[in-house]
Amino acid sequence: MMFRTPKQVGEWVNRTKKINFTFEGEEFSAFEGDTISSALWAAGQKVLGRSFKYHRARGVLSLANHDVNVLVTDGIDTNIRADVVEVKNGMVLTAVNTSGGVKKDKNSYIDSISPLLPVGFYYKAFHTPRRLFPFWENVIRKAAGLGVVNFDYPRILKRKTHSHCDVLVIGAGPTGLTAACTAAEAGLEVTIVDENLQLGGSLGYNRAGDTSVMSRLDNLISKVISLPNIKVMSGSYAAGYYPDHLIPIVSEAGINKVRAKSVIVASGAFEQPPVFRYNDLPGVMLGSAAQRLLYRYAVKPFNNGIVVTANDYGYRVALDLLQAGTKIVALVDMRQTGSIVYAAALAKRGIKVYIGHCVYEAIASSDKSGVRGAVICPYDEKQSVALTDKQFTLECDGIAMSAGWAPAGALLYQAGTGMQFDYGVEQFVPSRLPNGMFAAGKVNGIFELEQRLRDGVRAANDAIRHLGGQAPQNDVEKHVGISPSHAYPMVPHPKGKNFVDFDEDIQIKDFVNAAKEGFDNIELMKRFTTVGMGPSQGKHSNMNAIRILAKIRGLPVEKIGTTTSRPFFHPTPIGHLGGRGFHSHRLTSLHDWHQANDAVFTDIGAWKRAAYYPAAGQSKEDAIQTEAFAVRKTAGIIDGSSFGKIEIHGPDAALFLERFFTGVYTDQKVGSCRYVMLLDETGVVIDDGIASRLADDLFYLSIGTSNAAAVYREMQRSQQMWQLNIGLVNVTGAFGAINIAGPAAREILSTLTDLDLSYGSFPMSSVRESQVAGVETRMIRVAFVADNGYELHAPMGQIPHLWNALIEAGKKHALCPFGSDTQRLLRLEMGHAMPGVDTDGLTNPFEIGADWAIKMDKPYFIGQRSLTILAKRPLRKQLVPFVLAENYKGEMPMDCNLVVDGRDILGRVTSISYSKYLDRCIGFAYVTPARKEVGSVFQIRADSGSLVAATVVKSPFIKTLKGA
Amino acid sequence: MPLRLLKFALSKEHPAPRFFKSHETPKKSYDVVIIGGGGHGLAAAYYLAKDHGITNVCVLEKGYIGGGNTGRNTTIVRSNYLTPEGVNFYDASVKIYEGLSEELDLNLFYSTRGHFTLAHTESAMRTMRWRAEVNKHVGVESRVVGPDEIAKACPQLDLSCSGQAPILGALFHAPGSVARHDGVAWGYARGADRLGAEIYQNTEVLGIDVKNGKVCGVKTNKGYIETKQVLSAVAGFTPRITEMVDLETPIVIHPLQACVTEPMKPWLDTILVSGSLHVYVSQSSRGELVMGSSLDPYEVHSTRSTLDFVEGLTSHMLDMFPFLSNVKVVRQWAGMADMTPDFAPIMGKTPIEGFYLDAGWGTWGFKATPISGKTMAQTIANDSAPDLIHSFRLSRFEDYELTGEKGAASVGH
Amino acid sequence: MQQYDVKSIIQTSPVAHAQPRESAKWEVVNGMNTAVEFASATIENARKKVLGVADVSCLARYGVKGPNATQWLLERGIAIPTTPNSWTICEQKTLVLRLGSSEFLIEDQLGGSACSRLASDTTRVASVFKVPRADAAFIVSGSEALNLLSELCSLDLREKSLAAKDLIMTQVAGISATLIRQTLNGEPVYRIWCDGTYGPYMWEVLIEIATELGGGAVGLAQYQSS
Amino acid sequence: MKLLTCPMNGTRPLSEFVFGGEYRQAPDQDTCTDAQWAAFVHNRSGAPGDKKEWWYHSPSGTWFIAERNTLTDKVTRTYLLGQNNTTQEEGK
Repeated sequence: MMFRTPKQVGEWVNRTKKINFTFEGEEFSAFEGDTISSALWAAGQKVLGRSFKYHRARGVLSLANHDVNVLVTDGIDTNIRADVVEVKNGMVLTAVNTSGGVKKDKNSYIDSISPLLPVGFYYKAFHTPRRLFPFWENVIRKAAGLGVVNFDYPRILKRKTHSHCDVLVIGAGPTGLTAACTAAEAGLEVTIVDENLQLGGSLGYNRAGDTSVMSRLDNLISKVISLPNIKVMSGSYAAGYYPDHLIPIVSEAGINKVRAKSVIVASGAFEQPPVFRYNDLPGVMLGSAAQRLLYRYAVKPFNNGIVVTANDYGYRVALDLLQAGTKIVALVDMRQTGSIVYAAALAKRGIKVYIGHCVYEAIASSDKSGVRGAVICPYDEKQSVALTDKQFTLECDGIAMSAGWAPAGALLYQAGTGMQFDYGVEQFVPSRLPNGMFAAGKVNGIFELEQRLRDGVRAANDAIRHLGGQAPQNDVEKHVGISPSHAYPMVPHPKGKNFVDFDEDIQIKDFVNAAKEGFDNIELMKRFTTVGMGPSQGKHSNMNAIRILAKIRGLPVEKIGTTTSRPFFHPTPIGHLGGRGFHSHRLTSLHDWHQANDAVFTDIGAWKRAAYYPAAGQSKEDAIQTEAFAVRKTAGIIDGSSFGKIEIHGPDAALFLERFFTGVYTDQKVGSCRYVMLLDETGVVIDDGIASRLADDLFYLSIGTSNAAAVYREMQRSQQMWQLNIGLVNVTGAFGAINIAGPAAREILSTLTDLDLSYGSFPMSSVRESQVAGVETRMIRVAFVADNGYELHAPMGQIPHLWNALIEAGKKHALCPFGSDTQRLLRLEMGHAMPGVDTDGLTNPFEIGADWAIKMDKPYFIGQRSLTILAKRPLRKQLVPFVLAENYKGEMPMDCNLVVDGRDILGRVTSISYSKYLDRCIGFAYVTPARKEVGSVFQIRADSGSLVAATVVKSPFIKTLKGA
Repeated sequence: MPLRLLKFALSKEHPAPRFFKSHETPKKSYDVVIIGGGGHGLAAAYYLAKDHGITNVCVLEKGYIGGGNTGRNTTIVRSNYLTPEGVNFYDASVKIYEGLSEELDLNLFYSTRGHFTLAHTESAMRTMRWRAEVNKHVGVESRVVGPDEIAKACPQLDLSCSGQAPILGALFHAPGSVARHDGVAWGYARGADRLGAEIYQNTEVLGIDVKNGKVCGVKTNKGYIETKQVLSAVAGFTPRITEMVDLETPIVIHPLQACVTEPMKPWLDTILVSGSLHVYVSQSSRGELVMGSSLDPYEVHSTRSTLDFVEGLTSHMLDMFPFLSNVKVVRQWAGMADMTPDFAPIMGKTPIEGFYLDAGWGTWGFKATPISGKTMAQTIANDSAPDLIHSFRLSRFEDYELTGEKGAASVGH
Repeated sequence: MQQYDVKSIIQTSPVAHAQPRESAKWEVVNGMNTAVEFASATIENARKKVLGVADVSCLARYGVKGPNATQWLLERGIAIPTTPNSWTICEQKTLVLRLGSSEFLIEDQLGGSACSRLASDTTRVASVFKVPRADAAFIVSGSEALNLLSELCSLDLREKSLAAKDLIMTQVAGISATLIRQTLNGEPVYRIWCDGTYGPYMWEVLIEIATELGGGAVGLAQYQSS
Repeated sequence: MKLLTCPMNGTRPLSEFVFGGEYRQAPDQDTCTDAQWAAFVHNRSGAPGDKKEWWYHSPSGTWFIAERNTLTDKVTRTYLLGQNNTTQEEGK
């Protein structure tokens, strides 16, 4: 630990807990609390990673979660951010995106051929000749990308919770802490969030060599902790802003979605690098990074350093470095006038200050793994050029750089805050905040500590008043004096490699050249150069890019504008965002029975339905044929509990149905059932079902499973508009249904009920209410799957009893349970077209031959007017029942195979199946109206391309083919 | 390294010229005014010049070129639609795309990856077969494949989808591709510019003059432009333009969202779509997973992001790829989609003479960029729409002759 | 014909499918086969303090809605919560939930009799519509109850926001549910009702999270005594 | 938006609601022309602005009307159809 300093006040490492880990095969030790980067740096390891494009060596840049060139993998996880992720004992780490290790990355040759790779180079080459592109694409894809994904990484469930507060304070620096206290003292419920593990923000490390500020921080923190109505969330970042103050707070444990009544953004500012040649070498780092290394982790950034600054902050950094025992070779101030505040302090320490100078380039050590010096030149601040004729060289092993700040305003932007460029601080500051949003501190353009504290109080007071409380309005005066940010801290260099965006290896000349090619709008420039598109999302590069573009175009910065800020503030794991993943499902009360009887289930909407019950070793096709055959020969029973079931009560119930559906119901007799068909206003078939009249003022409607919720919803909406004297009760979940059908159905049923089941007394299409096996049951006689079929509707909880009684009673009749797939075949044999299967999103009733179900001589029903229009138009297609040849043994056509005539598509098959009972292949298909007549022959093209002849027949098939 | 890059290393000055000229104020009149500097509008300008010799054309862009849905989509190009009309149309687009990098001399990274539309239910399988059959009939390479073939193309995919929605099969569409979306706009802009069209950025249309049912001019924030022909190619903003000429259409705007992960080394070589899980995903040449989902469920003219979207999408991504738990989403964004009732575009002439619509691009606009440019150029040049886009005419709604792309979306159960 | 006594028909809790068949103790309560004990009383008590989830689907329920429902219930001696979306207790043993303005869910706690009384009255009255119920119903209690619910419901369910007699119809774990906060035997609990067909799903979700948080399934007996 | 206020149930996240499209008055179907009807069923006023819309609160089954600006996504009031004198401001 050669760079470890003696104990620092407020350090985050625990020196009593030693940790061992390896990086790139070498063993390292660290203290608990170290990040991977701080531990490596403490040990003198400076090359921590390789850059995305040129594979240049990179070290610490920010130590603030945007060192995206220092991504490591532990063999399990990848793209781990070494600058902020705590090192753990036993970790085995390597850098991502190298070929042969971080020190001897074979891909570092790319750096030397960089002139061949100008901005947007990939648009300019590799596409001719076309046939070679796949080769080049492969090369480029392999070179790009960062870490390698581990396909064995486990699915990790993170909790996603919701919480609520009056005031959410983002950022626990001095401003945020003060704001939180003020709001909490007014009785508000406050949540304060900070991505760092410890509170305090810059107050903890920006000390200018004076450690007495730490007592102020301690006091602030004690106060926050003493207030019970402040909830502190450290080690958690506010990932984005979503409407109505919904802010997901991401931590290792998961996501807490905070719904706040107001939000105070006190997120501070990101330090921005000055741009000079080789400002990316390991050992060149932001001033604030040097301070973080020093005070959080007690690691000296370097031994003999140069501080290059374009503001007063660099002086503070120099004082901090001195305090830690780093030798300051020189402080280079790019401004024409040095710091009034700090000049004396540095002079007192004998530090050489070069005013009006710049670092023209950093000089790499022989193996390019670090810095061995810097070329210093006088700097013409007006022209932003180095005067190279007076250059000289200073030796050093590190450079701390400070040039200014960019507001961490992502959430403000996402919330729709109007931002304005303030030349007093050379940064964008909020000018128009959305309702309930407040900004304070550096993000608000307030930099001086006392002012920030006042601004925190001011923002809290604003929030208190916003929430209806009483609080003074204390305006905080804007920043005065020297700007904390430099207007243009760039040093051009003919050889380039003066990096603006470290994520993407973008240099000044890339912007110039992009502009030359016409990409001189900030959004176009972003897209062409990819500035700000890397994992750090422009935190250290967007502001400099804007300044450079402004310079190129000769426009003031505010005319350039900013790119749009999007979530997330930091890249956020898919496992966190996906969370537990709820997959809701509905089960009928017979689910256990189906399981016990080896049903294969199918999902229909949220429902799990038994599709068929294969015997051991039986194929699906066999199982379905067996079940269907049993229904035809004896009897079958199916769980229809997922059907939609709706009661329509009231004197206007029949009238309601007549408006809602296509048929007539006012003259429907009590005890009878009628078909219902629902259209939409354009005349498209939506669903169908059966309406049973239980009383003058009560209908019981049963409809298909998948549309039930939507149909009920539309009924409710229609009733809102029509205001008829009815009541709607959705009993889909409260009632179950069983359909027993087949020649023996009546006999089986008769053993369980007193009701007269004779055909005369209980004819087709009628409904009876009676006890079956002791259960009050609504019995509906329908012919959906067989002529002799009874739907038994009863309370869901009593369905298992009813089912078991039927199964028991059916034993001697070989009663066979059948599933929903079998039902499909049965209804096909019966010649029933099914909405959603035999219709699509544009089918009208005429096309499925449902004219009989449409009663046009009503005053109104949904879709009626459109049908009057459609009726005048020639039919485009017609659904017809068809059969294949007797004993057809060729390739079986499938649903959705096309009906063709040479190059013309005449239609398609919507349902097709072999029927064991009929010993025939039967189906429905759309054909052109010319082919719709019984006896017409058309061609179906099967999957392999073979043509299969089909003949239009009369439906129901069961009558046509069996005369049943 | 290709020799073409050598000149960059050997030149002192950056040797590439501007992609397109920067003009100050528009002229007093143009033969054709194209509203919208996205891929479609720029392509139309390009083909007006190239195919029809019409070069007195200006393209008016409110923001910057390619800044709308051209730069916001997930860059998938395919033609495996449901209706023969749709398949023919998008197939013509794919064919142009395949040679477009060469034609425009700009590498669009047109990368043919193969496209799987996964089916988790029997009803989805039916739809896949329907699409495959229509595709095959029209001569487009699509077929239904089983889980084995999917596993071969994407061994990382959990075919059971974490037990939630087992994959039964897929529609495999070999020509399915991805491309650099920005490049398409830039390439057409450069092409149109070189042939004489003028491109105006930051130029907003404030009104369209119609007299006696004929277009006669366009009001902009940079002055009045006389013209007899106006093309609206502003998907996402179409209702705002049609309102200027009192033209009713079925178009409503819904946001469509997408997101992207950190770059990783290439592993996903195909394009995957799951209708049931509302996911489509491909890996860009930079290494990011580019992911999209279904439309937002309500109308709003905004490109705001929602948390629901990214939560739902990532949850389903994990069902498909459980190992992605710690891969991070970097950015999410949204575009505004022109939605039509039948999920097909609205193209061609309108009741207003000289006002042409290239609209209703919903979620399928990027893939149609070349062919819509070409057919709209043809429509304007001849004042008559070619057969290829007949089914997409605005009057189909009055005629109750909607295009059946919606069928694929609502075939259920 | 085989004779059946409707009273002897034993139902099974709609949640049962998701509950352990072997390890739990099952009893018929109110005619419904119900898991009344999942572990020893000590363990269940410990769970309950942290996070207990109980299946109370077996409680008798009666649903009614319509413009005249309020009047109809009042005539039958049922105390009505005065404002929409609130609840009250009637005759000490009956919960009366007002769902919106004109729909009611009456639930007898063990020993209550209001539901059977109401059910026996089968005359149909204008603008009063019986709503058959087949709810899955749950009690969630313990120090971590809010923590659990914060993962399943986006609303603020803390005491300061969800008033004592408030009833909310919202989504819990993505499905429609009715929720109240109640003090039961001196301890605060949350009551949740959802469609019975979603019962097994809801139970699985509640138990999965409860277990993670140090709680788990608790038998009915821990909450209800007749 | 993300939060919407149901006039019966109060302020809830959008996930509890189903969007029911614009609230529109149908032309008289007995007197309107075919073209007018076709326009009614297919066309929409898609331009941004203040719209009256149908929204449905799923957990309670409540349909109501929201007046919303489709550009800003701000809701000015929500009410049950036919009771638009009882206005409600959208909650925060």
